[in-house]
Amino acid sequence: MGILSAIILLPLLGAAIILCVPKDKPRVVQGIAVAALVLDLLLALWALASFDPGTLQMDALSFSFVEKLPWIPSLDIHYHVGADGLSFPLILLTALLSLVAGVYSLNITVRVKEFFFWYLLLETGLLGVFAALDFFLFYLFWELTLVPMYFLIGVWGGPKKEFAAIKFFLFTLFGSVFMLLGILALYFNSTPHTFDMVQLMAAHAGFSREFQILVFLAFYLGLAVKVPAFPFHTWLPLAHVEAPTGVSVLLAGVLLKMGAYGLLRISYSMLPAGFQWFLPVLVIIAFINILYGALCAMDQTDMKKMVAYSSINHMGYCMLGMAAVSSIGFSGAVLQMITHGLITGALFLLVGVVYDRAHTREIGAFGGLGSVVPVYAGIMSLTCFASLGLPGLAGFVSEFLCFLGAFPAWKWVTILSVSGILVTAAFFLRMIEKVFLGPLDSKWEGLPDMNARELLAVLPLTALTVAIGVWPRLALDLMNPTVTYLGRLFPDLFGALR
Amino acid sequence: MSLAYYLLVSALLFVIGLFGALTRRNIIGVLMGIELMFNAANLNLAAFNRFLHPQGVAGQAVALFSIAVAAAEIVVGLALVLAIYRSRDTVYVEEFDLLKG
Amino acid sequence: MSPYLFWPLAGVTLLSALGVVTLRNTMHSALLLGLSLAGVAGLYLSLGADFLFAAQLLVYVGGIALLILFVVMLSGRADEMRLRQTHSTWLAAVMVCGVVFFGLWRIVALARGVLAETRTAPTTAPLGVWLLGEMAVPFELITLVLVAALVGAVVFGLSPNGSVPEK
Amino acid sequence: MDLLPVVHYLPFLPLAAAVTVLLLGREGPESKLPLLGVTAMAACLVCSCVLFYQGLTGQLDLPYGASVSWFSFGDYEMPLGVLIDGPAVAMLFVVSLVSLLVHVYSFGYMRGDPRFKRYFAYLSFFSAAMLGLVVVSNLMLFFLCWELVGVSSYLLIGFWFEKPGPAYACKKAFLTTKLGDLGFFVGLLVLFAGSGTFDLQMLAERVAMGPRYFPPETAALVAILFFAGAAGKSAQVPLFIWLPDAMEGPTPVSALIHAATMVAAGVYLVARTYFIFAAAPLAMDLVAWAGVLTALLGAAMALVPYDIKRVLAFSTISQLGFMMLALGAGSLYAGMFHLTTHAFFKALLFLGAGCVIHGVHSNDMRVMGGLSKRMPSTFLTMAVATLAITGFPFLSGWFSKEAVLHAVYARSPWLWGTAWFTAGLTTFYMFRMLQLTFLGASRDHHRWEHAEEAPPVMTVPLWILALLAAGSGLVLDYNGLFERLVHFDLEGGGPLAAAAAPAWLGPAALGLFVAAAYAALWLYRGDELGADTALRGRLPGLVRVLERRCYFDDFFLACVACSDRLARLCARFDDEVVDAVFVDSWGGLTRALAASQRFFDDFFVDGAVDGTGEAVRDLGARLRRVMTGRVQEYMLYMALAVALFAIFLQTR
Amino acid sequence: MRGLGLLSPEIFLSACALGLLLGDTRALRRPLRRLAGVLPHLAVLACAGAMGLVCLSASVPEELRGAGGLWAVDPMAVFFKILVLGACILVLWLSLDYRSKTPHGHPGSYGALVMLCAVGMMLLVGATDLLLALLAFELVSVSSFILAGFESRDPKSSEGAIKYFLIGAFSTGVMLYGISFYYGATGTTSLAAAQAAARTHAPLVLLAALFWIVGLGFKASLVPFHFWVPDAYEGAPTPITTFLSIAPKLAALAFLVRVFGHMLPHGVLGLGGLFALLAMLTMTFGNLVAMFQDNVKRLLAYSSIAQAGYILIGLATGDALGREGLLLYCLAYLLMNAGAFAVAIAVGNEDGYELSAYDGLACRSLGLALLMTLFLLSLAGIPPLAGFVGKFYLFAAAVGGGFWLLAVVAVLNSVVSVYYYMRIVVHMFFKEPVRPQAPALGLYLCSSLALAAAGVLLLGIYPEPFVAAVKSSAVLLTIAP
Repeated sequence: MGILSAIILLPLLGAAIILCVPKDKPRVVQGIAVAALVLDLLLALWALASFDPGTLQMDALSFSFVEKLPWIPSLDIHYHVGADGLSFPLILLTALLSLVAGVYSLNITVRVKEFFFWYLLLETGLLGVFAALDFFLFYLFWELTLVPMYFLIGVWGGPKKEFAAIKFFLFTLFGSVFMLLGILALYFNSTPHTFDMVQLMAAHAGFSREFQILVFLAFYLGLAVKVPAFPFHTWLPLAHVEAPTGVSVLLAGVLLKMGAYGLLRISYSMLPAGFQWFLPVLVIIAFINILYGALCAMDQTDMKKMVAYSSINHMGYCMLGMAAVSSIGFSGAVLQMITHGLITGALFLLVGVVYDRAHTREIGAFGGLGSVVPVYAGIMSLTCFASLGLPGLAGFVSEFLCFLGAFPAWKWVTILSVSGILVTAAFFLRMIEKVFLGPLDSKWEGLPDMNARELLAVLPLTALTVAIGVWPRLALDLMNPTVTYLGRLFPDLFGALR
Repeated sequence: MSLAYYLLVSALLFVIGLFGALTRRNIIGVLMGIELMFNAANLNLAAFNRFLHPQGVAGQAVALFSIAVAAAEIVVGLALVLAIYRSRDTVYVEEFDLLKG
Repeated sequence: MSPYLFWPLAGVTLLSALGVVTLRNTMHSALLLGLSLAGVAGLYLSLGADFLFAAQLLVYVGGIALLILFVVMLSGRADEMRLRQTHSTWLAAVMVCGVVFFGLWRIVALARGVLAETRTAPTTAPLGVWLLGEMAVPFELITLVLVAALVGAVVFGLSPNGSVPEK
Repeated sequence: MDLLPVVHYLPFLPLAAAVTVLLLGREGPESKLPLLGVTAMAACLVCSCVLFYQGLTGQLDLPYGASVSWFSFGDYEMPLGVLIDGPAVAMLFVVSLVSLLVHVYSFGYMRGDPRFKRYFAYLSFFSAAMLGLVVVSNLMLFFLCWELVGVSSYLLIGFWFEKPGPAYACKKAFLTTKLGDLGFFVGLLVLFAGSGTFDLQMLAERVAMGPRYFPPETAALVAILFFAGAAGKSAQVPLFIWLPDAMEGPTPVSALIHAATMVAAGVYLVARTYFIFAAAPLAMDLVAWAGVLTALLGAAMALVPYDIKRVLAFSTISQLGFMMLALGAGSLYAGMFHLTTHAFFKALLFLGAGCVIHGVHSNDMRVMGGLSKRMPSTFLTMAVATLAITGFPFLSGWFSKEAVLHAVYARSPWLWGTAWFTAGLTTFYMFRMLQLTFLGASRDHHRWEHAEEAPPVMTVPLWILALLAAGSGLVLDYNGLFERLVHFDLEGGGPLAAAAAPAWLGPAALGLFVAAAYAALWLYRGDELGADTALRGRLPGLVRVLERRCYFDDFFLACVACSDRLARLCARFDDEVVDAVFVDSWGGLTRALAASQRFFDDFFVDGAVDGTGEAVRDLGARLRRVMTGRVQEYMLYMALAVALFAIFLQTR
Repeated sequence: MRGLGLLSPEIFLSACALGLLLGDTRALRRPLRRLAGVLPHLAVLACAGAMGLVCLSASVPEELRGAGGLWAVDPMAVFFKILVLGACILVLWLSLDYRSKTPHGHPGSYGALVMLCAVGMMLLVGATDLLLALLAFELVSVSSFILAGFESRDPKSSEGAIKYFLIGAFSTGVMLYGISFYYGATGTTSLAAAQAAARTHAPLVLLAALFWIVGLGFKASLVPFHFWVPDAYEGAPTPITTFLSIAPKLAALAFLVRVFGHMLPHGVLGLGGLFALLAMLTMTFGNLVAMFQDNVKRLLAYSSIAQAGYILIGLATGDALGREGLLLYCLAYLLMNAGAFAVAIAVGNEDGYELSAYDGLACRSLGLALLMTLFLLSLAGIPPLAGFVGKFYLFAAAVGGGFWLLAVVAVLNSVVSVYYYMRIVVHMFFKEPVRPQAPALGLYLCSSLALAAAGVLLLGIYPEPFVAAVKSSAVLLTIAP
């Protein structure tokens, strides 16, 4: 078994073991879960050591850690996994976020066994989506993420958890079934019929423009819901708010990336004509996401909801970068996926920290916390600044690259989108002001600062945020060859934009 | 007499049976309507056998089978009616209202 | 196959069938059912299906119609004899039936002018050969159906404690 | 000794100090860790002093550039490097000097504050960012440092965040400058799209290659957008609104950030990208007019407040306007020269004001008066600074202001006229401040008696600065040293274009100075504010306009309210429309199903009943039927299907 | 009597059924009292034996047709016979652990009826003659009417049975009428003549075909012939509900495939569109109504209607891929539906069948709740479970055949279905339990649950052997007239 398979299947193994542990031994369950998560991250880091991002001069996508085994030969379905510069950073991100969110989730006290069972199952699904190179496998993992997420929201969520869970489930399933149709359409229109994503990437020449448009739309429905692109975003605020903290982290940090990843991996690479046809709309949607998401966030009084809407805004940057259809834009988009995962993940953790203590997330309920919980305030402010795109922190580089890539292609939309930065800054600063600054409300005087578990969960993310911001090479070098290759594809379709 | 007349009678019988099955409030009434439908089919079979395929007896054989089937069904049906009548004291279809939705 | 035989039989069959489905008194319906079935038997005869005629009389008229009569008497309540027996959806049913007939008319129209070309012959012997030869398996199968029906009658007929009900 | 390669590491010294100070040791007023920051700054100062000296004396081989690859995207390698030219050397000196002095001064000023250590960490962090801003070689890095100084400004303004004032002011400062930064940001995008590089030297080469390689429209656009950023940072009209509020921060911070260094970053940005501005006359005009308007409005607004720091803040706005004006008028030298001298005397003024506030425990000049006796050191140094800023001959301000006015006159007499008038206003409000604070009689005897001279750790920096404020002009102007270091050859103009100005410019300025100084001293003489009150009573409209800061604040607040309303609208739209489309369509589906079921019942089934007229008799049955399992209705539907099939047959 | 030996499983099973009936007779009851407990096991054994015989007959190589062309023992028939017998075994097994409020006390008759029903279905799936099909159909109907009303003391049971019976008799009448027209067109009841007759006597054959669809649609619970389903399912003893929801439906679908997928392919009568329409109607109606159900048996009943709609896709496309998909989905459906009902029995034994009985099941018995979730998710078509593989195959057939509308409606339906499947999950996982004790699980229940779960998972994760089996099973015998 290759290392990639090991990374994917290890959490599954952990889940299976957890299922065998008696219900009344939560400590053991937690131990197994954390061990699985840590091991998984270590495996991913080990893989990083031998990961070959490829060279800039390549003429085809080069995948590392490829494994291809026959699975359902009757349908030409293979167990085919591999990682390239697009997917490998996301795999790393998933492993990391899973670990920190898992560590954070150690504070879950009810039904611990179930929690970690679903949690590890979810991680397998997330990892699998990014690693899969066969559509059947891809779809399998894609859907596999839904069910655990449904339970994680529904059982351990907030007051409206049931509604949030089913809304999430139905919404995303609604999108993904169309994706299934798209997959099947691709299968039947490729010669020879294949579900192999790598082969399909090379097969686009055989698809007519109309066909590509149609299939693109089918895929777009599935991917846009996940991204989430306006107007398919309405599941997100509810799901994020109701989900328990650790799950919100994965939801925002990784789940949303599935959509963006799919847009690049599938829509762009396999259906360039469809992508080109849709491009003007995509730009508008990106713009709406950016500005509308930010404005909606500005009106929120619930910190978590605000962060949730800010995710919509940030994924808008990501889509804007994609709409550039250039190496720079793609770099920005992919980096934005990573940085958004780190930053928003940290933000959700931090909101969870305060919620665990104060049992409220209303911005108006706080004030002057800066003097009682200085460490928390510091980290929170840092993360907020990262989220609003402060240079020197990770968010800036990706945002900047997105804009930089998009500007030559879409001047006006990009300029208008820049205003989103200001709105983002406005609501984050307002939140900091209302929560941490000003006179201290006496009822919060005894509020304890962050404890070790929380610090352990948050600090890695913060450190990476700073590290990538200062030295973007850390992330960019992994993805650059792939992204550059992608950005140079289809010069006849997108040459005019670049 | 052409085949058409027999078919016409059969069709009318079928439709009348159908009407009965659809409108009778009494289970037994419904059953009787269904019996009429069976008879319409049997009449068809006999007529086809006579007019179109006189060389064999397959049509009549099928009709015979259908009579047997009808008998079997009516036995089960009436037994059920009696059982229900015992427990519910009614044979009116609309009063079977425990199950709905 | 004279019209003099056909028309009265058809008339009796259809009119009594109409009576079956429209009369208020279930008892009358059941009696008319017997008449209607007998009319059908007559029509069989007019088609030269002698064995079928006999079977119809024996099984249907003699068996089924009688059985129904019994059950009507067993389950009937005196005060129900004059209750409206027709369901309130009858107009809808009429419309549906009309449409069905409209569809069947197409078939009837096709058969216009098709006349029998051969004379009738006794059918009992060929039927026997057919049933026990070619159709032996279905013939045996019908016994299973009847067995099942019998089991059903027993299961439903027995009172819950396994004894024959007193009523 | 070639110190140029050392410049790479210069910003990292205070950065390391900042991180160390922030993360190590225990927080408390007695912490010794901040000394680390002072040491780091001292090291920086030594280095930059040497560089400045070498630069002035022409021993340096400028410009000096060196870089390593920072990161790459696509095919572009983003360099991480330094570019040292004349303005950079000057700026380096100013920043490290003022920064060190403020560090030292803060030891006295912030003594006893519970977050003593954190304050110094922020301060060192600011110094690091500011040094970085000065030396970096590419515009993206420049933007990075630009934002970082913004953040440190945010942190330091909001240092006493328990009070609502600073909490609000820091946010306002950040957002207002961010608004300008958007322009800068878009400017960077336009620039990269047009030239494909962020590197200043490569850009300069590209621009020098002529309009075919860098079209003037792009240049104009980039310049205007950059100026928007500069306007935010350097508090130009209309984005100056944050600077007066920024005075909520500790006074040394105001001296360092909001007087001497950060606010000059905008000017520095224009100076650094001057070749782009030079290629776009339109942008130059814009800079000039915005500068002069800022100078005028700033000076006018400085006339009315009683808060000593507010006066200084408006004065800063006004002086920054002068610098911009000089740049817009085409004289890089004059702008940078004024920047340098202004840094000295304005920092001095703020630090002096800090001493006063420290002594009197109030910002309000109405409770001061006659402090010269209680705080002689402070008074003397402040007086020097006042004379310097108002253009007293042979003090530093005189040289730089003369340079500016000469340059402006060469550009347009109208500009010169406004600037000249503004200089008069400057003299007036500065002497008003001096009079109200130090001269005359005490208006609050209790405070006066308790006012103490600040400790040496605070006054020594004052004296150093006073020395510089007094003498730097003379030294730097000597033999055109500074002009040789910092110059930019405009096409058609030249470094010595100002020489063409008529001889009466100097005396005109001097005359105005005397008149304005006399007016101020006379108007505010005595121990009461009678004349002042009377004057305010005479011109209520003007005073109100000035006190409301010409309504710029109100305008922006209205904008904020507008965007809030928009946000509310969006959020409600999201809740009630977008979300509802999905949720309701789900509900609608189920409703439609129920309706179709009902349609059959009502129209098809019940309709039949109603047609018979037997509805009444069957009422009971009907009611029950509604509740039944409806076996015959089931059959009816089946029969309906049969009927449909029959029709289907007819169509064949 | 050529090929009578091919009927050996049916004959064996009938003989066993008749023997089992003796166990209930009053005369034998007393001496055989001790054997009363053994009777259900005997029934299981008989079914297993029959299955063995079926497997043997599968190896008969060349001429696979019965006497005079009445029935065919081709791979598809064998496949469905095995499914049917598997369902019977599972159901008989489940009955052992099923505890009724109104026990019936006729174990022999019960087993015999299930077996007779199985005989009917086995004959139906192989029938190539309408008469045989009608009789087999009738045998299935009569025995399932009785089984549905088997708890005759429970008014619900007999009420469900009478409704089932009335509609069943009605549809038999319609179907018989259709057969009479077919006879008119061909002079025979053998399907071998169908294609030729369809060309010469198109209206007659078409009418006949439509009327058969009514009858078979009733058995397969296609909309609009499905109305009996919820009532009969709710009233019947739960193992019988399981049985009814699987076996007769699959048998009827198999016969539909034989007739309309093989003997009378869509090209002849042009009914492909009709089947697509029926499929869409069936799945849409089943799913939408299922959303409002509060009784698990009813909910699963409507779900089984919807599932029939999915299965019908395979028939609507009319090609080999569709047929394979249909077979595969039938297999998956057997496993997952049986599993879901098994859990329903486990819970229902003590707490009844209302949704509220499932409150907090995850806390009471996590394993049971997870298993139920597994089956429900499989029914909803979530990977990597059996239902997904089946749906994948069917949707692929729809897309490959160009049935775009059908495909879109189908996928939307699978989204809708998630809503009500998840309602059960909501009760199991998100609600507080009424009482802490876990539902008691008998040995047979456990084993059938394990079997179903293993099957669902295996088919979902490694479907290759199943796909291969289905590919080789989707072969029908062509019978020359």
